[in-house]
Amino acid sequence: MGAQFLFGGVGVVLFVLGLWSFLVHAPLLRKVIALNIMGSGVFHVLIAVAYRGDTAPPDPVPHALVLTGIVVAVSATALALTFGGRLMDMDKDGTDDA
Amino acid sequence: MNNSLATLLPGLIVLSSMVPGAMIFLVREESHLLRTVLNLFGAVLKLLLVGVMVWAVWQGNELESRLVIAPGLELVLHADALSVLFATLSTVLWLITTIYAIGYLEHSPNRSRFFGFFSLCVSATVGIALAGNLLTFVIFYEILTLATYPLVAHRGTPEATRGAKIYLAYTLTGGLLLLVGAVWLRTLTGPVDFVEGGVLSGMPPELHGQLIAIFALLLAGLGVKAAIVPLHGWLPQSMVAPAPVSSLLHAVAVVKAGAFGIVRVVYDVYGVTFASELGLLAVLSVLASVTIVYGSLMAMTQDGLKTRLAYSTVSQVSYIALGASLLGPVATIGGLVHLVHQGIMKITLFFCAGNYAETLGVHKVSQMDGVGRRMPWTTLAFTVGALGMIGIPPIAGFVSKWYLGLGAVEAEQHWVLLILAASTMLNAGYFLPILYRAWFRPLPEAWPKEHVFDTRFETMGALLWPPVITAVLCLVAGLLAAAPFSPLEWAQLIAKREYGL
Amino acid sequence: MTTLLILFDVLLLGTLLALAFAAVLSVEPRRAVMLFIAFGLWLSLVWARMQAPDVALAEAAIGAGLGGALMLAAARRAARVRRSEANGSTMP
Amino acid sequence: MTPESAFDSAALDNLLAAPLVLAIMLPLLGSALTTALPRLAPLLGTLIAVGTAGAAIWTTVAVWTRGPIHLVLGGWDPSLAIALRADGMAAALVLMANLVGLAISVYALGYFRAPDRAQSFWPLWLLLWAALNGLFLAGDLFNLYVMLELLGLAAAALGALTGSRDAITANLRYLLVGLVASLTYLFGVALLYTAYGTLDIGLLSSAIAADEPSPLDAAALTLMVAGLAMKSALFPLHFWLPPAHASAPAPVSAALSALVVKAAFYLILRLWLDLFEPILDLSASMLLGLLGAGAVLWGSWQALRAERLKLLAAYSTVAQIGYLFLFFPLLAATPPGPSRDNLLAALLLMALTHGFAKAGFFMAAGLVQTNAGHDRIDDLGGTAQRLPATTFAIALAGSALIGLPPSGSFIGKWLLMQGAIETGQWWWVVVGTLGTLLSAAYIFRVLSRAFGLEPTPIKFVTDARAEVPALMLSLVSVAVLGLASGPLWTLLGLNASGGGA
Amino acid sequence: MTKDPGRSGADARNDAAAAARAAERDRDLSLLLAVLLTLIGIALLGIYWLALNEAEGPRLADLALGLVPRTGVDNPVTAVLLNYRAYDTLMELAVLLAALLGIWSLGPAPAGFQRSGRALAAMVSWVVPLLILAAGYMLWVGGYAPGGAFQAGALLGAAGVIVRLAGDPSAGLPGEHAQRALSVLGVLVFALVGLALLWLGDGFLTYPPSLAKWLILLIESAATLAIGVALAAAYVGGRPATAPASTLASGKAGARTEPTGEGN
Repeated sequence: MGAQFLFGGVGVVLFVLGLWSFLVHAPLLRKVIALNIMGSGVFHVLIAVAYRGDTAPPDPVPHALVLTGIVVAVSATALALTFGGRLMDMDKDGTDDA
Repeated sequence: MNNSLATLLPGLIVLSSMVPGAMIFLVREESHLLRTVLNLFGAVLKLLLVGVMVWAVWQGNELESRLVIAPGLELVLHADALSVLFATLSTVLWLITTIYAIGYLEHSPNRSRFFGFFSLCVSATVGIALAGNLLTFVIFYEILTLATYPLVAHRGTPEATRGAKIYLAYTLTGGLLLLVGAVWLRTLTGPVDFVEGGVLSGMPPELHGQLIAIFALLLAGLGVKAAIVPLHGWLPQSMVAPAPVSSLLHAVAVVKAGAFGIVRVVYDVYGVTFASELGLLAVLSVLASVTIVYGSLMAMTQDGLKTRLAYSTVSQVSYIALGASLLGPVATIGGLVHLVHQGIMKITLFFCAGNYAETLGVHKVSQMDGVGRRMPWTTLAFTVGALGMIGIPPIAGFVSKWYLGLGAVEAEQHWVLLILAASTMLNAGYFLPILYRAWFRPLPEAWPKEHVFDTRFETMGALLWPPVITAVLCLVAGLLAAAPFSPLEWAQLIAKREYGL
Repeated sequence: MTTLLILFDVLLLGTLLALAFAAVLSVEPRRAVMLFIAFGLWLSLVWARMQAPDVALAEAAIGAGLGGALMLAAARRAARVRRSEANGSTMP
Repeated sequence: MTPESAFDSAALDNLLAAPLVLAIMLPLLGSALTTALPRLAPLLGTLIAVGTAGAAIWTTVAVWTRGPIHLVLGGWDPSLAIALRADGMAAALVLMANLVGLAISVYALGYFRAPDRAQSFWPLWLLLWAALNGLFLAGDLFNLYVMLELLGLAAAALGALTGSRDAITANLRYLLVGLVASLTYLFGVALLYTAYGTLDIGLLSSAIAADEPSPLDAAALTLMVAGLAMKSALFPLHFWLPPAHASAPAPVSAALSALVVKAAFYLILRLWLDLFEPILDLSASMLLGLLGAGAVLWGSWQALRAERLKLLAAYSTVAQIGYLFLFFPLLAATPPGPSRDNLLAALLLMALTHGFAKAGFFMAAGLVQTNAGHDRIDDLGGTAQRLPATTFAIALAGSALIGLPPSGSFIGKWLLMQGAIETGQWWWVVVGTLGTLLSAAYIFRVLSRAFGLEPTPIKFVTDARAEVPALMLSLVSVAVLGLASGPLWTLLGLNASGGGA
Repeated sequence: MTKDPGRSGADARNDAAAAARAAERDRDLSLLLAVLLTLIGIALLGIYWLALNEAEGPRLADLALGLVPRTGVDNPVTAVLLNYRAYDTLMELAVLLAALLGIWSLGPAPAGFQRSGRALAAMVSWVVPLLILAAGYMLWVGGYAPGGAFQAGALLGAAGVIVRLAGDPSAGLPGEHAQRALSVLGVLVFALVGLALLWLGDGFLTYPPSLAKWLILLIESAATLAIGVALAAAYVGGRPATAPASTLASGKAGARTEPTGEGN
């Protein structure tokens, strides 16, 4: 359990760090990175919970959840960055595509 | 009486104008005939159904439609003597006003919208009349507000929208106070139906404080529509509406809905004896008296014919509240009979005002010199209504004042006689000059905006007959006050039931 | 043995946190993304250590790999826009 | 349930499972098909919309006749597998969401005339729909996370469909806020899994109830509710909503405001009632209530100040969501029994009414916008008068938003006030009253534009495909939900005896 | 963003001062938030400790591991993903589809694509086939060892990224129709298998044990393709343009895009 706490604790730190960065940094890319780190924190906690020492096989359920979460995170990242790219193009052209 | 008819009739009476009303919205603007047919069909059907209801209630039948909205919340339409009084008044006057409105609005825009809301309005008024509990009353009271708003704003001029906005601000706030009061009362008592003689007299004394507060909320909510000072501000403002609207709604539907609500709360929720014990009647009688005098005084100062009539309404409607606030059956009779009498007299006056405006372009008292010679029939009807308002026998208004005076004596509230006397003087003060101008001053060289109709009468038939008919009704109600089914007889029936005599 | 292992774990996690902080704190977009990719790859290492090889693979390929590639493209674009603004020209 | 034991009742299980599964899978398949065959998107989309609504009605009927349905997918142990479940509350919301969804689909046929936009709209809209049904029917905390993300991504993509700068900016913010929110929620889920070793809501509920209340439960609750509150735009986390909802295309705004926000609220309610009821005290509920009160007042005030019709509608959503949160402290203070049942039903009634009304409102607003070329309230005069059916839809939906009778929210507010007075928390009555007045002010600010001197419209309905769905939804919110709310109690399986005191 | 050249130096100085003040405010805010969030973090750590203490048990591990032989696969994670919690995975594919559709709804891919050097182009010729091969292996191996549809799909996607970096703006993806069809393949096959099982009486997504292995493989293959295409298409960042250029991609977009044979 010590290991679980050690690993999971890092997840908590990552979550809080990501949240802080999301709140204080304005540029989209930094927000997206912050979100991904926040997500990694949660995933890390789940992986830590699944970990049952080096001898016992780990709990596969959290692993599957994290796998799902990773795909969701990359989907959201792609969409957010595309939105941002579109805005950047509009800035560059100084036009509104409406 | 057939049982299923007994449970359906009140609902049908409300729907008989609501369904044609909803259909009128869909009628194309130029389909004049279809719209007229729908209007008159609804009005006549409703009149027939109300006729059946009057007969049934006279026989002592119980008519009640119930719709369960949710557990413990029921829409109840119940026909008792009091509701029949108000429902009949509204239905009869609606038929007459519909004819008047068809003539009045013949070439104006947005008629489908107008008549649609007009029908909804009457449905709501009849719903108020038939409401069997406070929830139902609140629902129809608010629908009435919503349905009248487009009528007041109908002309679309800036003044019209402004008047409508003021109307709405007053009535919605009032409706909300009424709602809070009704909900609060419900938490104390559970679901309460209106019962003749009241239902609250058995409440434990420690709740009396709350009951007084609730009464204040209910009175504030109802007082707005009943135009009790200082909640009357909307009424003169909303005189921008077309004449038929002013006639039916501000002489009959809206203000009477408030007054009727006060009567309901005093008699059928609190019970008049219990209300008197709580000291509520004293407050009400003072408020009513102040309103009577204030409205008359304000009417004296108005030059606009319709605003003068509006302040007269402020004053006259409070006679009903005054009647309700005096303990004793005679005062009750006076108040209730005035509900009808004031309605037919005031609608006559508003019809006439509309005729002057539509035919001659006359909007102000100062422009009325000689109108009696140009429009004798209209002015005759106006004279009957005005004299009735002053209380000259044998016109209907005299009967109301007579019973109110007797009731005051019975209740040993002699100061009320002073109020009645003062009010009569003031009424004479603002109506007699009009009559003098109309009949005895010379004709002007030209009317402000004369409109010559292709008819042998002084104005279009649809405009002329309604005031003449209602004026005749004023005379009949006064002359035949003792006949069966007269308003007075009916008010006596109600009073008997309310006091359990 | 265990002490050593714990020391190893602490080192592993310490590096992870350091990478995360560095990624979050760098202002320059491309540098931030590079650090994030490094963080992702390191994370997959940690997860592999925690007996989660499936997830580690996915994180390396999807989280760090494709996510990083997307961010890198965005960073490059941001840098180009900034450059073009600095030059006063609209076209790169 | 092991596969063996499930075998004998498999046929029945499948029949029960079918409507739930279809309600989620049909729109999902539809999304795939419309993506693959973009030219046929409107046709396929409409067919799928009808089918999905059919599955939703089937679900509701199944719950109505058989009671709550609980379904473990895959035939595995319930703690391992994902469950779908439909009880009365879920069924009611599914029914509302799918009827509204159907209306939005019909409306969208007319709205997105350019094939380009239609091809983008349909697959995303069907995905959103699948996510909504999935959320309402989910019985697993992690599955809810996936659904939330699906909902968030699809909603943001739909919101940005106009491609305008404002829309993309607002929806990018919405997307990011949504991601933070769902990650926060997921953190709470991770904590619960750590402590209780399951993700199934039913199993977790009994596990939490069995244990002593611990700070862990409180922390998980806080995280999950905070995330969902962000998604449901609870004041002061509402900042993202008005620009996002106001800049989206009208059918999307309708879906976002009426359904998406509601789904997040529904989850809070579920967590509150199903999972954390045993550990909650009044103070937590009071906090939600206070935030709700803030939302009611601030949202209504901002709506009153809004210059554009769609922004007004968006702020009104903030306010209306606030009303729903006012119920939490009342539920917490009311012991189980008819009073609490009434509160629960009233809460749902308000949510349903808002769903129908706000969708109708946004659809009508979209018509006004396309017709006028803008939606600045002050310059809408002619347009509002030119489109009577649309204006009527706004009026009906508006009176449901204000809470005027006979709308469903009137009954909801009545019961809310009743609950507030019964539990002695009278201050919510003040909040409700002020909110009602403010909402009346902002609705009638719009409606007063419909009365002007512009030419009279010839017909009531000008564009049936777009106007009829809006009108139908508004009509349901006013007439059906307000006058026949009783079945909701039955559907919720509540004790139908009712009664307040 | 653009500076007005006509503005005076005083304005600029004021702006600079205002910006400095704003930056200071931002710093204060960020510090405040840092303190606040540190406290929250410490609290969460405590809570996490509590949660670990509350249940030291195996949670779902033993149950999940014990039932693996009945799932049709040997890798427990794949068993969870495609059998116990297959519904989640289906919805996750839907999330990916939603992101892709959102990207497509904003119009064709933006400009700014740059052809890379010759070295990378040379690399493509042997890296990409290798990646595709690896993806196939990963898909197959997922049945009993680490790997599976997501990892395999990611490798395919990565191959697309590399192709695009090497000079093909469409990342080696097929034409619009095929792209649309492939990207929904995962959801389509998954959902149809689930519904077919419901229709046949097994229950939604309830595989009969005898068929489980093959059904899962079928679903995983479809999902791999879909994930690969979706990820590569997401990297391209815009709707696949149908040739000839659609009406939307008029003048402006056309001017920025290099003339390439889009859609292969």
